[in-house]
Amino acid sequence: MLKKYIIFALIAILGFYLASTFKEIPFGANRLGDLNDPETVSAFYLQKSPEDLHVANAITAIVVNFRGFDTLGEVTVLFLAVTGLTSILYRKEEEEDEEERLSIPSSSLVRTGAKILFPLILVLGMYVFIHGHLTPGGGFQGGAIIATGFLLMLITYKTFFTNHNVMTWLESIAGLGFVIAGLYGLIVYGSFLQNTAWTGNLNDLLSGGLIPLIYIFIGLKVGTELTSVLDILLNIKPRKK
Amino acid sequence: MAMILFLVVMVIIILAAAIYAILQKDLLYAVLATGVISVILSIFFYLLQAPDVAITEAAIGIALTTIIFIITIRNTTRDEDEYKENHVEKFNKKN
Amino acid sequence: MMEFSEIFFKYKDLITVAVYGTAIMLIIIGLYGVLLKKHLVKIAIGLTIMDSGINLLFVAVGYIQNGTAPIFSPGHEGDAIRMVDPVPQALVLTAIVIGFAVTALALSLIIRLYKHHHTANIDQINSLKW
Amino acid sequence: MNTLTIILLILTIGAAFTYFINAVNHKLTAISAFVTITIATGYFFGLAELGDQFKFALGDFSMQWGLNAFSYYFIYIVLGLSWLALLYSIAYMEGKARLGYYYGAFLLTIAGMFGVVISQDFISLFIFWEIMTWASFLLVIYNYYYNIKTEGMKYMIFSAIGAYAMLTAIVFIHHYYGTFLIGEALSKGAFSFNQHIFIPIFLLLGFGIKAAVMPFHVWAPGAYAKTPMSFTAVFSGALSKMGIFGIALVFSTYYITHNAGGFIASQILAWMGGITAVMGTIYALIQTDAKRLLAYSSVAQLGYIVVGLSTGTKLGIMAALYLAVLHAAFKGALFMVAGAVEKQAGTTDMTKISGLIKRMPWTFLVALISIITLAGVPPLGGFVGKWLIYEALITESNNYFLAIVIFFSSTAAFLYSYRFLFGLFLGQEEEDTKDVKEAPVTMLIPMLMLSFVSIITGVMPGLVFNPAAKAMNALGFADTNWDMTSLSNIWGNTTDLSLIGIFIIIVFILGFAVLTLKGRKKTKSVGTKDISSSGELWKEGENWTFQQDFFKPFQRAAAPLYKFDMDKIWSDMGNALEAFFGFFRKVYTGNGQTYAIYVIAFLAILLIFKDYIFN
Amino acid sequence: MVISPVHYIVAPLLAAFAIALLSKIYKNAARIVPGIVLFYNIVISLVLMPQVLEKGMISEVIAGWEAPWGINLVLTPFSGFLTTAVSVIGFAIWLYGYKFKVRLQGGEVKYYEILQMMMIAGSLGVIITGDLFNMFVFIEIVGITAYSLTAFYRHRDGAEASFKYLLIGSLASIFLLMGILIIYTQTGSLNMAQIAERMPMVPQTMKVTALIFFLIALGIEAEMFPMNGWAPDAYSQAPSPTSAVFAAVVSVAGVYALIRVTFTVFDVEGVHQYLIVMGFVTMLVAEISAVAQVNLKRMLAYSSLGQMGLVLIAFGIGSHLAVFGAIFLMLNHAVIKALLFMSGSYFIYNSDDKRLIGLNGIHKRLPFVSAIFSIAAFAIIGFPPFSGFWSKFYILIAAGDENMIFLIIGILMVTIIELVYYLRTVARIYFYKDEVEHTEHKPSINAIVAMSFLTLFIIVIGIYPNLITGYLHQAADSLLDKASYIQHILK
Repeated sequence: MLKKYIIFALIAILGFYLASTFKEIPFGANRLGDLNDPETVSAFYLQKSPEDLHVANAITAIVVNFRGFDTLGEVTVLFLAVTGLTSILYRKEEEEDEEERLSIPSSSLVRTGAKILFPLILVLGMYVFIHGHLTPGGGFQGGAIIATGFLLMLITYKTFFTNHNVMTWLESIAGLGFVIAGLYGLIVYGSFLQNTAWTGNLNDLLSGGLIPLIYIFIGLKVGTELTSVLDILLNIKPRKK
Repeated sequence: MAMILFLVVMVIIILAAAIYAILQKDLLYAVLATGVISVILSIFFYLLQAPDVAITEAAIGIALTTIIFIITIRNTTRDEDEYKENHVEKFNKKN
Repeated sequence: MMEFSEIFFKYKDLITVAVYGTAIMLIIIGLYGVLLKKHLVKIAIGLTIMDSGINLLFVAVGYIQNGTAPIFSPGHEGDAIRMVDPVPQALVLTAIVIGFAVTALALSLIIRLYKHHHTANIDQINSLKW
Repeated sequence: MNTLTIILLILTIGAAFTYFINAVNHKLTAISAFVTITIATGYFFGLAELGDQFKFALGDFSMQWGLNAFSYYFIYIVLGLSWLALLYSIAYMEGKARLGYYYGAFLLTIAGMFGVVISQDFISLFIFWEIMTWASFLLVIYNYYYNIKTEGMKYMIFSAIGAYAMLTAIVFIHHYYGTFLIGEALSKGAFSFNQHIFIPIFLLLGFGIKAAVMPFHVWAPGAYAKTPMSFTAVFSGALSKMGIFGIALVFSTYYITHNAGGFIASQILAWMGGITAVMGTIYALIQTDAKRLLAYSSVAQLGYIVVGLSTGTKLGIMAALYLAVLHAAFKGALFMVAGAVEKQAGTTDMTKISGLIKRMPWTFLVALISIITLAGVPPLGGFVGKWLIYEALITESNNYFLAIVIFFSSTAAFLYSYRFLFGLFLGQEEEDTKDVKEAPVTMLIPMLMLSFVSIITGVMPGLVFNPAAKAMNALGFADTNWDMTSLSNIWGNTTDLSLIGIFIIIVFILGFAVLTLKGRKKTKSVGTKDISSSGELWKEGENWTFQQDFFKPFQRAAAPLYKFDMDKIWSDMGNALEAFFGFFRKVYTGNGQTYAIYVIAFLAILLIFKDYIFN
Repeated sequence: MVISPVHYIVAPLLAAFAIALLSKIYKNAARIVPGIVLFYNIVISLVLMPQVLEKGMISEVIAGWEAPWGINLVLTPFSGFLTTAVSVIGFAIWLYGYKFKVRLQGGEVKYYEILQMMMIAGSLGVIITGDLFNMFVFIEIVGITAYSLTAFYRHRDGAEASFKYLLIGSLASIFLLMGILIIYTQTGSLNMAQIAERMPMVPQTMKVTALIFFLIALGIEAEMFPMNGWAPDAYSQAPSPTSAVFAAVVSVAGVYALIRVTFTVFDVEGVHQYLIVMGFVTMLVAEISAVAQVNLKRMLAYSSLGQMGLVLIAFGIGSHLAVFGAIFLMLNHAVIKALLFMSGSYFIYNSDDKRLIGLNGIHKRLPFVSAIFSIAAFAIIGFPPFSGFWSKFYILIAAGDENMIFLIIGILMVTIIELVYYLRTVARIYFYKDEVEHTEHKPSINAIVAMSFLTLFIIVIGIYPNLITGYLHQAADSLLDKASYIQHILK
């Protein structure tokens, strides 16, 4: 049991140094500096987001435009995770036998509820990522919400299957759309993901140039990917009792 | 004042949930505890003026992470100490 | 949420300890799970808890006292001065999604390991050694 | 285009061509190899003259190849001996497998040796040294594929240790003296023992391992004995001389300036050489396999040479250089003899075969001459070398005790050389060696040429003294007095060899004539079985040859010396290391959690000591 | 459209998203498209490298926001050199693996190709990005693909190796985030150049703590000693082309990230000594463990850990010549180790047995591959006249100029250990009787082309290194010249 105490000691040391480090970083202090000639990136973003981009939600501006490259990478990570999952849990056809996703069938109440809720959830997700540049939320959130909607259906109905074909098409088109929107910026304005067609003014639905479009792509992609993650995992043959 | 109490209660709940999630032998409850962590965490995010993060955490942390954990448990084993008798079986099988 | 910012003055230290402490405690507890728990799912749980701790830390660092969410509501275009730091939040968005991807991958690996070794105890899964 | 580069190109391209031609026709392989070496040798002795230089830049370093008298002297050995050995191996290797591999590696080794000798900067020296090493490694493992674990690995590891010691020294020469050119480093005193003594020490380690000096001689006997004899001739004759070459190079600083550190170093080296000579001799005594016997004996002979070098006096170096050539001659001849016996009689185990004198008279003649040379009996060349060494030890660097040691070992050399001669050629003829034929002529010619060298040097050592003196001048010696046919010492009185030689030759001729002319009718030649002992006639089926336990009494007398077995010490060291490694790699326990703990522990350690590590 | 560094990332992404659709139309699209993309990467390098060498540096901004504000991609001579090498080797590996039958056993070719291509693309991203968080994202891309590929075969212990890798990798990403967070709070920026510019203002304790987190996280990627337990398992269990990518591309990216952060971003004393010590420990432990391996790919994995240790030592020495040698060694190791994995995997593939016994006397069946393997082994030991010799020689000279005699002796002793086990392996190939029964798989033509190309490179560079020393000198200069990096990016 010596090992246990050693590990306790290690963790304690780590915690102590973390605490002593973050003691030096005052909580709630204003590190933005002067907003008018920005020193820090966040000040710059807060200044530019409404003025140049006409995007109300600064985070959307950052996620989609200022640091859009990160988001592209992140969407790729998700996409690759799906690919990896498929390749890890891939099953040859001969192993395939009838899907029994649930041991107990869910009650009719749940099923009807799910039937009603599903479209609503989808609509909510759509709303969230369409208004991503105005209100809190956006692509990831909307995508996740959509995924939860599918999750509901998947766990409620034995017989509900997502159409892999459609998923693949949606996913690929969304991803391609994102990249092509970026390439559009590269070709027209000479910098990847750049767009200066700042249509509309702040807080309009049609504001922020390509940003809503890109965010919709992101939403679609994240939604489909999360859904397919769930789909893959849920369709594993459960362990023999 | 109620605010501060609320905060303290949240802190207590989240830490308790974390410890429970680690120590609980029944993995299903442990996973549900992680769900509780995510709930409190999203409230934290909301309080810290990060609504986007809060929504994301709510959607991904609460719903999706929990469900994939549950799927995993269903495909592996629910009892953390399961390997013990499994070990015994293997031992018996050997000799 | 205004009251939160109001009481902020009185209980600043308490809140600091509460938020930072929670984050660091989450990291530590998760680390404990990763280092000492034998069950693979427990280890994965520990990783997710550590992730949550880091995310909380990010957001907490980005917080500015009595600041508002970095969203320009109609009519208040000029009030960027009162907004919290948006960058950590953007980073956390990315971090959360990546963390989810990694967790999903880890869990699928666990499932396969269980099918392969018929156990989820990390001590018994060491056929590759030395 | 420069002659040296052309010769290197000839050798390398010839090697490649030989390797690939083997796929076409086995006969052509030997021919093309021989043609290659002939062209190279002819080209060299025809066109290359002293002072040729070739400069170029590789990487960020300027390279320089050149030819001075010193390197010229060694090229005599390398090219001459290689030419003879390749001529010899045409017949010797006939019908063996993997001829392309053999000849290709052989030519590459020659190229490596040539490069080592002509390179005038350390980088090309090291590169050629390595090429030479692994090419010869290929030949060491040629015969005994499955012994690579023992002999080949031993050879490679020791060579690597030596080469890397050299490399370290080279790096530090560059650090302290800012040059890679040998001559420049020499002039800046890079090899002097008073400053940065580890540079010459490491260089000596590197060269000494190649020269099989005592504690590092372990690789030599096995490697010599396992290699095809046709290459062993070159291996012990020329390749190990590269070590001598290097030692001479390093010590030349000390020759010019007899400094204190150098004195100690030379004493140590001299004693190592002496011990090498003694131990090599003593081990040679108890060998039952002629090849191993020769291998140990050549270890001993190299010991002499090292002793001669390390005296650091003119006479000593002259003796060393002289012995270098002579050793190449007689040891090459002896290895070729062993090869011939092996090819004809199938084995070289002295307890199995005997009495080959009738079957292989010419081979016996060569063996006899070479043995006499080895034992250092007048009138043949060996005597001159021994004489010079004694003189250098006694008169110039009053090192009497070492002289006694050398004397002891050279007397012991009689024993094993006699055993070699007796074991193989004299004594009672075995049944199964009845139908042994004389070696083919292409094998005899090189042997006879080599034994001719030993004879002529006995009479006219000046033939060797002349280039040796030039070489010593190139090393920076003012004047070395030598004479074509006489040995001179510091008292000035000279012992004329030509008279002795002529006299003894006359005696030989007379005796031979007398025996042959008047002894015709009286003497009748009897078969080796036609003998009697204490009135008992030899009966069919008895074996009166005493090949087993040849030197039993001596062996019993010198038993404590045999207990000290360097070979075992090294192998134990290796095993201990392996065991330690096997234990140590257990840090990689297959448990992922343990790896995570390592990470966190390392993080914690860094955090604790951060002020000490990163300040 | 004018070619710019962002193409390194965009082209693979487009391909990755498109493959899913294309493979519905044309079956072999999944195999061919990555090749086209990787070849396009070579084209990009060939177009950009001259500009880089001429201007000294190319930096491109994303979304039109100038350097400190937006994300920017930087192509210094150093990173440009590495991207070129990575592109070429990546293409060679794709060519090698084009017909690799083993890959058809598990999963689908589509997934394999996408993951492999994205692993290379992610490594390129790590190398060219100028932004810390962006680097984190790319490291995650590499990580995810690596986990998936390690577990790609179902009939091996891939899942186990992959889980270990994932466990350590997640810790790495958490610590990386921690370091980024601390740095962000102190400098209010994520751009490397600006952070480097503001680093002097950062208080010492903060600086050092952040540096330690970076060292742990990136040390895991760069396979430093206490953190590299995952590496041998992952290398040995992954499909063979993937092992080659690990050794040739991923480790290069990891070392690059470590070096870029410690050299350019931070200005902390003592990190050089740290690199030397840890590099030596890494090298020693790795080679010691490699001696007694029974599994070929595992042995190669340990050996490449050792080489990485040597690279870290050389970077730690820090003089111009040492950095030169280090970059040279990175290049050599990438090429040679890729070659060793390529040829070694054919041995394994032929002998139904991943252990070394399967190699006994295999040269009779695979003469060409055996010759390649032996040449590569000699090259990686550092025998002249192969390219491995020069890099080692430069590093030793640099160490000598710093007067570190014991370091030199240590390195050479470790080299002798290396020599022992590589020689044993070559001896097995050529000089042992083969006992194990085997299945006949002749190397396919594309594999032969790829391998002989890399072998040619080794030999040519070994005989005439001047072909690349010029670039290497510029690369070393550009890495050591921190001021011009900052000044060029921040204008």
